[in-house]
Amino acid sequence: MGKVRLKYFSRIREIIGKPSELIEIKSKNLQDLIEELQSMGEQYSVLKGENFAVYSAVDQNMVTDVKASIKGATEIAFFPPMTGG
Amino acid sequence: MGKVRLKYFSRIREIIGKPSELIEIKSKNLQDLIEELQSMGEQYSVLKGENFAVYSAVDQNMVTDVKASIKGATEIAFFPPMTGG
Amino acid sequence: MDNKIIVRVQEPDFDLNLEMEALKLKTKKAGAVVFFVGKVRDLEDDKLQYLEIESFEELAKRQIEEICDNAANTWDLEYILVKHRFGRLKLNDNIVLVITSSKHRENAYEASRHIMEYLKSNVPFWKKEVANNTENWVENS
Amino acid sequence: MDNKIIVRVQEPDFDLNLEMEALKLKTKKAGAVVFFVGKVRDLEDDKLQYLEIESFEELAKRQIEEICDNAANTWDLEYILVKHRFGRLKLNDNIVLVITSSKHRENAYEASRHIMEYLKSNVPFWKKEVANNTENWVENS
Repeated sequence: MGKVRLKYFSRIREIIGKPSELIEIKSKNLQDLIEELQSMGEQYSVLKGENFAVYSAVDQNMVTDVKASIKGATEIAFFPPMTGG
Repeated sequence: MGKVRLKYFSRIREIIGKPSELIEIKSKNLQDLIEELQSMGEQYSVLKGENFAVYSAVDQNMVTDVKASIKGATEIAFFPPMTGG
Repeated sequence: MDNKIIVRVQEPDFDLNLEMEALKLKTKKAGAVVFFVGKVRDLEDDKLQYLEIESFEELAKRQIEEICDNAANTWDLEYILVKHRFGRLKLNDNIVLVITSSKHRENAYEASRHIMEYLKSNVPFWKKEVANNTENWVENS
Repeated sequence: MDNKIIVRVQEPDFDLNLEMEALKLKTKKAGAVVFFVGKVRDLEDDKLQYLEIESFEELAKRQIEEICDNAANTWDLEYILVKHRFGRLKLNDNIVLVITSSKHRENAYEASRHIMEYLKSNVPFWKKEVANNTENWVENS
């Protein structure tokens, strides 16, 4: 895999402490990626979704299957439950 | 009974040919009044409601019981089905 | 009648922005505002020349106030406004405005539908469509 | 996407009168127009200082377009517009505008409710209420 732009929104952005970062990743799906990010710091454990649901969008498409491939993705976003309207 | 202001709206106004008139009436309820008005001309037969429903309001209150007293009324209105909104 | 209820039977048009401003002055608790606007629409086949709306003004106002009171007692609403026009209107002109506002949007939607339902057949207005120089009193739909 | 559908994710406010004018230029067949406006409401106990709305703009626009397409396929509609704001908003400021227009009012009402329902939990916006100098991310209601 190559470099991917990770984006964080709302409470996740606040916990991770930045709105986005460009990093080199090895993982082939979201589940592995969330595991991989743990090594970068304790704050990334928010992505496991233990305190509140975490949603993901790969290249601006919502993804619900954490085992779906992220091969070739250029942007992966993580965010908490949405509260629009 | 004394003088009563009769009001006609929409199709009924067009058929009777005037928007209102002040007349002396003898009838004690709407049913009798509609009967009484027949003597004033053929056009008043529209009030019998044979072609379309005729609604009435006595002193600006809708009245559905044609046998209810109209004693003391100062205004009686007749109109076809309403089409607001 | 409740002072959060405003009812007008009028010839002039209404202004949506001004109505929104007036509503905001009256309530800060409501997050949901539903505006229903009924406007003059074109006929299927003919070309509408104009729509003439006749009203029995005093009774119409009274009947609308009654349905608004009823809605206020049925749903948790912060504001109710109904303005219904009469007179000669042309294509796309506004006919009626119903505003309902509530903390939770369901109440505003339901009250709006209820008021419109009632307006269609229980309030003394009559519409006449004039097209191709023929006149046609609108039947209830 | 259908040219009767307009979606904007934006910081500036919207103008109800201008939106109505734009709609009237697009459709002469619709008699019913439903506007839903969501605005910033005051809190129950606290005094709201401001509401901060964060958005994932590109995805939000895409998600709203999808629900509008879906509504257009489900109900007979002449016009659909959604404008959702982000940024810092104060009490009574407008947040979202949904306009649906149809020949028969039931379609406009139902589509409006459907779009709002979806907006609440499927479109990437997040609201943070700031009051008494404490911050609170709004939970879904």
